[in-house]
Amino acid sequence: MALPKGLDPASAYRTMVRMRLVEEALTQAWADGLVPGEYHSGIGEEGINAGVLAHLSGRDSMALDHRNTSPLVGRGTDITKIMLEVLGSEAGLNLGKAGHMHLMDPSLPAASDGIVGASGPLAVGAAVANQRLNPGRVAVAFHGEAAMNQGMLMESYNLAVAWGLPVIFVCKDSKWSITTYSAEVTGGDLTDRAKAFGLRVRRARGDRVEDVYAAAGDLIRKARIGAGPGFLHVSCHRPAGHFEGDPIVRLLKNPRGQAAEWGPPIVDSVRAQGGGSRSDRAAALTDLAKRGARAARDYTVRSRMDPIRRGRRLLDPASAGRIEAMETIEVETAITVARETVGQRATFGADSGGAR
Amino acid sequence: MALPKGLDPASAYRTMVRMRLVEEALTQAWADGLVPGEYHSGIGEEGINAGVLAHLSGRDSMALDHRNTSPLVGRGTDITKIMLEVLGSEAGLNLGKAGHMHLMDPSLPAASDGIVGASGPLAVGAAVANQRLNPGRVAVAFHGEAAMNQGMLMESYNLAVAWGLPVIFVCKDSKWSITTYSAEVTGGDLTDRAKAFGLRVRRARGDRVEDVYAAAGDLIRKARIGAGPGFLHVSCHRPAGHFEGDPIVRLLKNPRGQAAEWGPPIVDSVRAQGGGSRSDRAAALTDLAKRGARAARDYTVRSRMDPIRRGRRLLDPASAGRIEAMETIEVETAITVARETVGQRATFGADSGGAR
Amino acid sequence: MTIMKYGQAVDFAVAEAMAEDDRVVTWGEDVKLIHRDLLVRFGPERVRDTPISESAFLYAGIGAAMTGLRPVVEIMLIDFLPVAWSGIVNAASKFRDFSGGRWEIPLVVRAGCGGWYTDGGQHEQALWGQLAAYPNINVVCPSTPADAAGLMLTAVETDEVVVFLEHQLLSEQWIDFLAGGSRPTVDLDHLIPADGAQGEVPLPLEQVPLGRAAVRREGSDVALISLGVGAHRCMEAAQVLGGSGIDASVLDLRSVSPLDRDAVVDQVRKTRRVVVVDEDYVQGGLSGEIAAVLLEADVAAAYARVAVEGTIPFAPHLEYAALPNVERIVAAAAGLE
Amino acid sequence: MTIMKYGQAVDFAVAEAMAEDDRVVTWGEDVKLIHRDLLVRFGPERVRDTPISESAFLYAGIGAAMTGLRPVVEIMLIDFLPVAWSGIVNAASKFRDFSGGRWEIPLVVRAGCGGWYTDGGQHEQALWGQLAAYPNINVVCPSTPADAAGLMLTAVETDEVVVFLEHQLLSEQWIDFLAGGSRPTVDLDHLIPADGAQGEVPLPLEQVPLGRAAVRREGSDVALISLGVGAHRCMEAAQVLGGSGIDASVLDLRSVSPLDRDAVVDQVRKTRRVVVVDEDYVQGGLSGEIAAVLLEADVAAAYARVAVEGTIPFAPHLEYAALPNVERIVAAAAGLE
Ligand SMILES: Cc1ncc(C[n+]2csc(CCOP(=O)(O)OP(=O)(O)O)c2C)c(N)n1
Ligand SMILES: Cc1ncc(C[n+]2csc(CCOP(=O)(O)OP(=O)(O)O)c2C)c(N)n1
Ligand SMILES: [Mg+2]
Ligand SMILES: [Mg+2]
Repeated sequence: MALPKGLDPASAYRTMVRMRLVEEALTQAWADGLVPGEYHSGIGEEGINAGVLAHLSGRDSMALDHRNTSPLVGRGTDITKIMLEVLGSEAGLNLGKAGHMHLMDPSLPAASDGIVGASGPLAVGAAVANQRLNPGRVAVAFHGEAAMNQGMLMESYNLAVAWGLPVIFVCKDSKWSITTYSAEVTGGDLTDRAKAFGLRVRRARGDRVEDVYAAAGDLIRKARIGAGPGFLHVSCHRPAGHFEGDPIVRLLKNPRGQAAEWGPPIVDSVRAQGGGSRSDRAAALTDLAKRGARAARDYTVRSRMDPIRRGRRLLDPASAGRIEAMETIEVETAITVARETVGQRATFGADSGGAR
Repeated sequence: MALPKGLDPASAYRTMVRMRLVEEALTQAWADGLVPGEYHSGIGEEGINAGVLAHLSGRDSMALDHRNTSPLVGRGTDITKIMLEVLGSEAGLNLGKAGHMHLMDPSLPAASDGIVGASGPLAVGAAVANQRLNPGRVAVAFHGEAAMNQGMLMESYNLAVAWGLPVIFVCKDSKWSITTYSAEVTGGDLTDRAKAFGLRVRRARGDRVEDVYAAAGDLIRKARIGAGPGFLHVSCHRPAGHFEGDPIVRLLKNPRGQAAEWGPPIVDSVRAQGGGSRSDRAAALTDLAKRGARAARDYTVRSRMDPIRRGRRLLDPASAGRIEAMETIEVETAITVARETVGQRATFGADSGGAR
Repeated sequence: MTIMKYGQAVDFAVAEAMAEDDRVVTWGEDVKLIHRDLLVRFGPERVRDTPISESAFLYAGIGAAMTGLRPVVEIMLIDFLPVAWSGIVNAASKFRDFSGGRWEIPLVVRAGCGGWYTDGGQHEQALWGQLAAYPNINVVCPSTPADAAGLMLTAVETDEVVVFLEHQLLSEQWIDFLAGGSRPTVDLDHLIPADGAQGEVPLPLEQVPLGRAAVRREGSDVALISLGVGAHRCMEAAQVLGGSGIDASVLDLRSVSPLDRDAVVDQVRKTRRVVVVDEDYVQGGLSGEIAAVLLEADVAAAYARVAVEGTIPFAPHLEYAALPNVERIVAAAAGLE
Repeated sequence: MTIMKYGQAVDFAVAEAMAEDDRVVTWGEDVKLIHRDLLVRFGPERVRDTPISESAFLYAGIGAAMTGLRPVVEIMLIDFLPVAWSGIVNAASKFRDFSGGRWEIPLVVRAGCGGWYTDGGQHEQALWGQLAAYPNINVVCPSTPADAAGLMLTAVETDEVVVFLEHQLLSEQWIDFLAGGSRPTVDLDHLIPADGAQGEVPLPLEQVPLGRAAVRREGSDVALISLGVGAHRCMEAAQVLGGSGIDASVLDLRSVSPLDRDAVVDQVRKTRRVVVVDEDYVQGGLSGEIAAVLLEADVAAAYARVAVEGTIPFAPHLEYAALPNVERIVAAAAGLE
């Protein structure tokens, strides 16, 4: 595929690299016990985020889900402040009130909501405001494929069409919803579903930033001129699982260790008196095995489907290297500051830093 | 169209007549001040209800919306008890606790929910129970076209498909949602929407009970044998408006009277200083006028599209007359008892009977 | 001063706010027809009908409020808000805090509430007690046209989230719509508090501050504390109690959140007897909170509450008995030592 | 007797109930993996994963319960229940009454709740105070494995609706899942009450009745009333208070609704001082209700409450300060005259 008009591959690549490096810095901090609670990284979604973000400017709105770090990084939110927030510091982007699931940047504007599906109607609201106050501005909602079973998101598709709003819904299809294989709990095809609401629909491959860029551009341009909302379906892969410490990833990485933990109670339960028939139990085991096999297939395609590896090919190696070096320095600096600010901590609670 | 196999036109006609007569008795009681609160009649939906109900038997489940009287009448719930309940008597079907929006008949079983869209997931739940405990039984959800914008209903379509449930969603498309013309707030086509969830879809004309019967039969048979859920879209007309006392119906029936009430404040507001531009105001007036014209068109097709008038043609006039006479006697008796039980009342509140 | 009906007063305040500020818009189910006077003055871009999608259009109100508009989102009846409860609990209540205080949400959620006109247990709830639990959610329910207009004006002009509850028994629009008040065969006058349904409204409109209660009657023996229709029921009960030599004060809270703690404490400090009259459920809401306010202020008082103890039944006489009626209030007040 | 972890005890009770009664089924997001031990014993028809459609699958639980099943519907975290709140408020709470008492709804709604492990303001709420408002909704939150198993057994076996809240800090499953407790670099032991996370469970299981509180410590100077993790914080606070010569009793409510009014009154009648320790929001919930119970019973008492006063912040030290921690409890108790 020829590069789509308007795409600056160096800039897209820089955005993706920056996202990846920030995510890696944060997942490492998580592993080191410096990030409290959950952390849902956007690793694997950089192609989607960068491809869409390349079309946004000024005060276009973003409504984000639980994987919100990368889109903010891509739009230019101060990465040190993001890191401080995610590490639980009062010096963070949101004074330590938000944490990684709720990063808010009113200056973009961008809002994150940890309630699955909420990004849709929030973006719709932003689009109503833009339509009235700032024609030409768009609102973009990012959400996963599993979020499409959440009623309020479907409602928001309908509302966007009924009101002809400048909003674009970006569905990042990771095929998984935490530990559930989405196709098992989803009826029909998701793009058909979006189409049936009257949305303009495009598809793209998330490992190809240029593909996302082209498809998103089409939808965003139309939305800007008042031609109504769009829906972009993009495949993606999430090698790190749902969140850091994902039990399925643990299983894949350390089958023996995890089996030692999960195995005995499973064996006891399969054998327990009372309960399902032999075939019920067999069906259950098949279910689990199938899930494991699917995870093994889907979670391990990182390198082949990595949007960054693929994106690198769009420019010459020397420029790519320069970009990587520069971004590495910036991100390293930021995470160093953040780590120093919160200090060492092995425990959370009252005395665990962050005030600094 | 030849009569579909299995349809007993006399029985279908009897069901429709009974529904209509009960609804007429209740709307008259409402006008007489004997029915407290709102009353949403099912007048105009008899073809849908009878066509679907003809396939139900035993303990098939029904989940109903705010137009629940007719389906209960059609399934054989004691009509005196229904009337007593709707008139607010402790001798009613639900001891006076429910009222017309929440009629409950556990013996069918049938549950009504006044929350728009709730009938869908309730039926899905009943279907899960039937699937496990009583294979072969189905659950039917009745809902309006406007309910299809309620998230939980859309969620329930998906759930029904994902779990392959014996449930049928019957969409009674009246084109209206209270005073709102549904197409104005709805994106896409509703059958496309249902299809996109993976539902098996059929369409029928609600003024032709035989058409509904055929389409519903197909879906219900498949659901019974475990071949998954269905969606039936049926057009219908509601000559009485959304509920008794519907302001649009009042406007249509008595344009002068209503204009005298609504006119002056509207004129004042159109002229008021501050607010929209001249074209905003003109657009608003056009909006209202369009709505009025649409209502005039849709609300006055009663006789032409009346399922009962049409249904009568399916049998010979003598049998039809006999059915009408018998049902009239039964319904008259029931409403007389109900009226006598609650007594006269011009006011609601503490002393307004019902205890009798 | 001019005489207005209760619902008219609310719309009048919305119209004033809309005329004043282009960013004020309103949407909800059937608003174009129900608020046709707003529609024809402000046009269909600012007065919008929605699909029956409470979750989406409430959340959209939040999004719009965060992007420069000042939406008045109408949820028809408060009973339908639970469909969209997450918008209140998880978004409207939280986003200002999540943003570290940087993001205001100037949103009004407007809804009918309350009973007495016999619409059944899913259309007559109050739910204000639970709504008041969520941080940054103001909850008000006016009992007169003047308060209705004044509180709505405040609600639209504040940068915070306000749930504005119109009592359905007081609102001529809702009574016509839901109780079929249009029927000549039905007369609800004995149920509808005349002073609440119609009354004087100051012109130009005056804001009524959030969290400020109004003393409707001074009395020394017992304090009756309520809001909405309950405030009128208390006035009537006070009259009756007066007949038996019990001098009751009546405090109309107007806001459930913020709660006017000082006013509560002041009244009860005087009377040392209090009856909380609440159209919401007895547990989990306002009436308990009043008890806590008193104990926290260390005011010893004989306390009783008259509230809703279960599903509101449909049959008129059962409904009447279940709601905080005058007879129940009088009995509760008279029963306090 | 056997030693169990808290989450394990809940699943054990569910398994017992499922083995006993074919009509008990469970569904929710990711339950197949999270409750894999149930899956492999009872099969994929009785242990189902759902789409992220809380409204539909909760309402479906109601429909199923009305059609012969006894579902345990898991809403993952209680913070997500607001998405489906209408199912509770308008259906589960109402249908038995609407049916004139003819229709029972044997439904358990199971959800994690509560904080301390730093997951932010949308994943750590309690919300039990507001849930308790709705008629016919029982709400429980156990503080030990024995209560967890006993209350779950009761919940599944009763014909009523029970919201069963598992405190996320006590549940090894949720701590692993949500706090990343799997990390060797993180140690939450100082936050997790050991007696709550693990303990003895009687075998065969014994039902714990709904609405029955447990006195965890007898004391004569002040009553500390709480539930869930709060009960443990109170035990610790009682220890500290003991050091300064204040003898505290600790009452673990276990149920928010029905509330064990007698137990509350008994304790406070003795101590005449009470601190309500509540992980829910300060207004609109449990703590106010306790005040009302006392006033209704005419028990004069010095009262204070330690609850959540706003959005729970994310940063660990801010979160800790916002939750009802031992320091706050001790200060409140010591501050009572
Ligand atoms: C209403 C609600 N239900 C459940 C959750 C828990 N939850 C968080 S993320 C998630 C899965 C989302 O899947 P998807 O939308 O595909 O996004 P992905 O994680 O794959 O990026 C779930 C169930 C939630 N946060 N909100
Ligand atoms: C959640 C919710 N929102 C709004 C309402 C008010 N309401 C009752 S019926 C109705 C319109 C329903 O339209 P439709 O589904 O087409 O059914 P119809 O009345 O035309 O039969 C509305 C908005 C409600 N009962 N529940
Ligand atoms: Mg996904
Ligand atoms: Mg309709």
